[in-house]
Amino acid sequence: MALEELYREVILDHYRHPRHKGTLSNADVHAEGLNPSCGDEFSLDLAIADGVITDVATQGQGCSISQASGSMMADAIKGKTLEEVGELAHKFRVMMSIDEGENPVDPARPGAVLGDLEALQGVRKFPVRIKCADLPWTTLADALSQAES
Amino acid sequence: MALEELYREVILDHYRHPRHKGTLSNADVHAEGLNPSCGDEFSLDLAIADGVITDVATQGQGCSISQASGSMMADAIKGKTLEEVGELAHKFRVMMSIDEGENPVDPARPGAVLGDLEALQGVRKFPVRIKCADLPWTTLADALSQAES
Amino acid sequence: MQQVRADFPILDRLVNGKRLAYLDSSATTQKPSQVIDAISDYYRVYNSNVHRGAHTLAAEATIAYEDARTKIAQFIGAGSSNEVVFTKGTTNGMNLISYGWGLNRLREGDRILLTVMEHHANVVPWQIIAKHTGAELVYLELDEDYRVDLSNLDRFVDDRLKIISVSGMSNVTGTIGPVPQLVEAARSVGALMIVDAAQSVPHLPTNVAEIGADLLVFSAHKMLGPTGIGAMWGRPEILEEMDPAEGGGEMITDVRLYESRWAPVPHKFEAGTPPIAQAVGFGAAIDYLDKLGMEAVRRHEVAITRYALDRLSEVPDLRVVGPTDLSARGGTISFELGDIHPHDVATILDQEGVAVRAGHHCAKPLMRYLEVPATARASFYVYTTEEDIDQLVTGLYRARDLFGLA
Amino acid sequence: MQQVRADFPILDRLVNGKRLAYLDSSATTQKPSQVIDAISDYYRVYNSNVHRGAHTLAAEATIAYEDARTKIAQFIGAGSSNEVVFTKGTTNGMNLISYGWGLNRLREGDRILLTVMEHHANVVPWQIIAKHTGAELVYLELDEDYRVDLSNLDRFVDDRLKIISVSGMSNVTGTIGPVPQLVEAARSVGALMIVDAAQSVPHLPTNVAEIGADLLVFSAHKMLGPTGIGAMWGRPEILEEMDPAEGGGEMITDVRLYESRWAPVPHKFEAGTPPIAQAVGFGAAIDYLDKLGMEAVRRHEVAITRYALDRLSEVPDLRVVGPTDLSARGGTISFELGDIHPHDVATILDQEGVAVRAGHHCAKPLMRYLEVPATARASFYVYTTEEDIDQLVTGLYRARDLFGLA
Ligand SMILES: Cc1ncc(COP(=O)(O)O)c(C=O)c1O
Ligand SMILES: Cc1ncc(COP(=O)(O)O)c(C=O)c1O
Repeated sequence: MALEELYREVILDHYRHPRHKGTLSNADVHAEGLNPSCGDEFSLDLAIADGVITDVATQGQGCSISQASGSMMADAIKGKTLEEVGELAHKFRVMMSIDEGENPVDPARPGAVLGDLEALQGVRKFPVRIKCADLPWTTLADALSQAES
Repeated sequence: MALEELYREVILDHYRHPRHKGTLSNADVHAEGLNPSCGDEFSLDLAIADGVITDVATQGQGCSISQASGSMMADAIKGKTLEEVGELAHKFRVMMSIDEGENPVDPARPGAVLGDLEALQGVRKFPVRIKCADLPWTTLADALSQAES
Repeated sequence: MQQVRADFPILDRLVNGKRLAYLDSSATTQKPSQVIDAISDYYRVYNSNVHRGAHTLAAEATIAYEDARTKIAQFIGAGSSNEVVFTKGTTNGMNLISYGWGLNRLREGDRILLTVMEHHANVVPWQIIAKHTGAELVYLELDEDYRVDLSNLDRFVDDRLKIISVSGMSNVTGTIGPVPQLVEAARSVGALMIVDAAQSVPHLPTNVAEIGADLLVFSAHKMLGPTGIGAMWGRPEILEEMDPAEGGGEMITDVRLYESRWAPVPHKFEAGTPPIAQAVGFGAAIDYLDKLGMEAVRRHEVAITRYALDRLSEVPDLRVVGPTDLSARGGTISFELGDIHPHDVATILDQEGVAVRAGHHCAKPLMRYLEVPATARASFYVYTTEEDIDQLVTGLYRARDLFGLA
Repeated sequence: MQQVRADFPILDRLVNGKRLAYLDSSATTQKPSQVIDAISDYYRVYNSNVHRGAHTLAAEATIAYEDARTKIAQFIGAGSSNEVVFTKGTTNGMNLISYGWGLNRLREGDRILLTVMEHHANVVPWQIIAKHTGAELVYLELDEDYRVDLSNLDRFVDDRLKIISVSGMSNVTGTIGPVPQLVEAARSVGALMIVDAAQSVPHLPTNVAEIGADLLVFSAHKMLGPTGIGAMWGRPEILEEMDPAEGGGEMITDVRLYESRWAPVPHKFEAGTPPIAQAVGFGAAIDYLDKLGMEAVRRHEVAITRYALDRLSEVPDLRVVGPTDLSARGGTISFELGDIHPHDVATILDQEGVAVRAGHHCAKPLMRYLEVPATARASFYVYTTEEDIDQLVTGLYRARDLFGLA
């Protein structure tokens, strides 16, 4: 049933125990995202050295989907190069979108491509909630474009 | 047919040859009426002495009904006492209204009660035009209330 | 009221394969066939622009439009239909007032008194006008039972106070606003008294003559009527004095190149082609509510709210954000369920056919004041049944299960 | 276009026992079943408030509402649906602009250029803003063929000129406004260029990218759509810069007690519950016009206008108040008939089933300029046929008879 697919245990776990929660005193960039239609908030601090995300901290408030997506994202990008993060973000976007190319996730090897993030696939059946899952990623995009400039 | 009753010859005659047209240099009261929904205008000068309307002048612009009504009214009130004019206005109002008391006009003696004004009875079949016939009379009421004060 | 459901075609609909339990009436109500058909009939039979009536259709449309105005006037106990102005809705009405009264009259240091429970429609227009004029906003807070706390009221009642504007009923907590007390306060210093009646006129018997306020605004779509229209009622002297916010056709007696003269009230506030079909639909909604009787509507809502509060109190970890006293509230129940975010609650309920709203409900200052990021909200109307409430409660248990609440 | 008549239920109606010849489309157009049914379906199947979509109905309503925006954007060649703001109608749109752009930007001595043929909707809002700001209005006049006379334009094009606002097509004379020339003039001094497109978008193929204006406003009810809704198109930079005129829900990202942040364009201009059912109906009207094709609509209107001008020229004592050149005008024909007042003409025609309008057509400055107290006006649309025109001409002869014109 769709609801069980949406609210997978790993999602609830990230929702209740968000990883990398807080702020960074040595942040190189800071970005904030807001979903005006539902009020969900997400903020992101990144420490970047030599093109690598060396540290991440997030804060937020909102539904299980937006907050779990943020927590999983933080996990996934920490220690990655900016290029790897770009690829990750692309794969995530393709996974979540209904019509944009083939889903990169391999059903035979769950977690192999996008780790915990793959649990968010269930959101695709709930089009109005996709923007929840997207919020941390649009905030990340904002942070990265700041880092570039 | 209703249209023939509306556009009686006497109405067209008053429309084309309005009586008492102009202004009075010795006017005691002056009033102006406007029908905002159609733009018809009517202005009225009265000279009043000892409770009698000694002279009348009107100007206006608008449809045959409003202008003929004004011309006929001017004819009818000139030389009358204010009391007589009040009665006349009352009878006119009753004649034109669809549900307010019995029509004072006597069909057996056309013109006997309200003179030429009786020709305006045809307007009753055209409810949206009643306000055209009324315009000079609401202007008159305005003028008379000025005269009183 | 069980039998009214048959009049609402949408209630036969399935949502996600389930019976629809529509519990979002504070956002907008559903419409009976009588209203839907009145609108279609208008377009099929006598659609025309109004007030320029040179032909039969125009006369018919004008009569229907003005009849709707008369129905609304009678429905709220106004002295004359000239006291009723058609607007686009409550928000538009509040802006007509803030611009039409405030822009030319408010001065630096003047005060506008609101409450923290106001809808954005009764906050943002005043912020805009305050910025233009230098006036300032002041707020009343709430007590522990979510009612407006009047213990500080005196502090604000002085000659700086120019406007009081308060909700007749909160769209979040269901709290009925302290209108009589604020009317008295406004009177005592000659301030303008405004009621945001978006939630009160639809749900409570309303008589403007008894209320004693100066202006009252509400929306048709929250009382069985169509979207796109609302009404502003005003005391005749106030409407007379107030400036029109918008300029255009129909609101003038004369336009010259460099200046114009306004039409008499209410037309001076109705610039342009009005929402004609919507007025006709609004009139049909009034007819429908008149037939039910607003006393009966209120009784039904009190009964259904009592039932809902009872049933919700059974659900573990559920906290109602609003008054418990039925006489102090209407049929709008905001709540939180454990640590499940309201959006998740709403999504789960939606899968069960239950339509509730989740979020800030256009009342962010209230959310901050209550220190909740959002609430879920179930709101009722004439067609709401105990079956709807039962379905809600079943859905809430499902949410608990999914989120592993013990 | 003969076959389109079957889509318009009202055209089957008898008026005063006669076939209805509806020649009042400039005031408001009739609606095809496709539009009427789209509105009913909305209320019967998926009525809900929008943009707070926690449940299925809300999601469906939001999609339909935003789809309508997209259709309108494509219909007028806008780059993105974000360039389209829903309004209450043309008048409301013009007021959103006059307040939202003018109130905070215009200064004493700044100039707003209009033409004497403007509708009150494009005159009165500027008078109001001029009064608030000290700006002044200046006007272009007409030439002998009722076109806007541009010979004096240069006199107004200087750095005092801040706004030009002109009708795309006059609702009285049918004159097509000199938009390209005025766009150029506005560009040359950085003035804001606005088109009152109430009569042009419904009747002429419109591509905002080609026009090059900054803002364009129009009404759904004049293009087969419902009353109570219109649209404002704006160039993205302009909409970005412009202040919202109205405050309330849905137009904010955050509201605090003393200040708020606006939502992104177009939402910052859409305070409160929007006209949702009306947007759906507007979208259906756009679909209908798209299927006909606006080129075909224009061709039909040119043909019917040619036929009408020919037939009217046969009627003794009839004087057309408008351009004779078909390429300079649309299908709106104002006329005078001897010394018969336009209201009398309209009443007589109405008895013959012919609906025309008589009066000042919300263009009093034009009436004064042309020195006519009023005109009768026949105006056409996609459903207008030669039979309608013939019925008009028969009625005009009847008027001549009744008034004893030889
Ligand atoms: C040229 C023109 N501008 C503006 C308007 C005003 O439109 P609305 O009444 O729909 O606001 C109209 C129609 O009445 C018009 O013809
Ligand atoms: C208390 C209150 N005020 C104002 C409004 C605004 O009404 P509308 O959106 O119809 O303008 C609402 C509803 O959204 C409301 O509940």
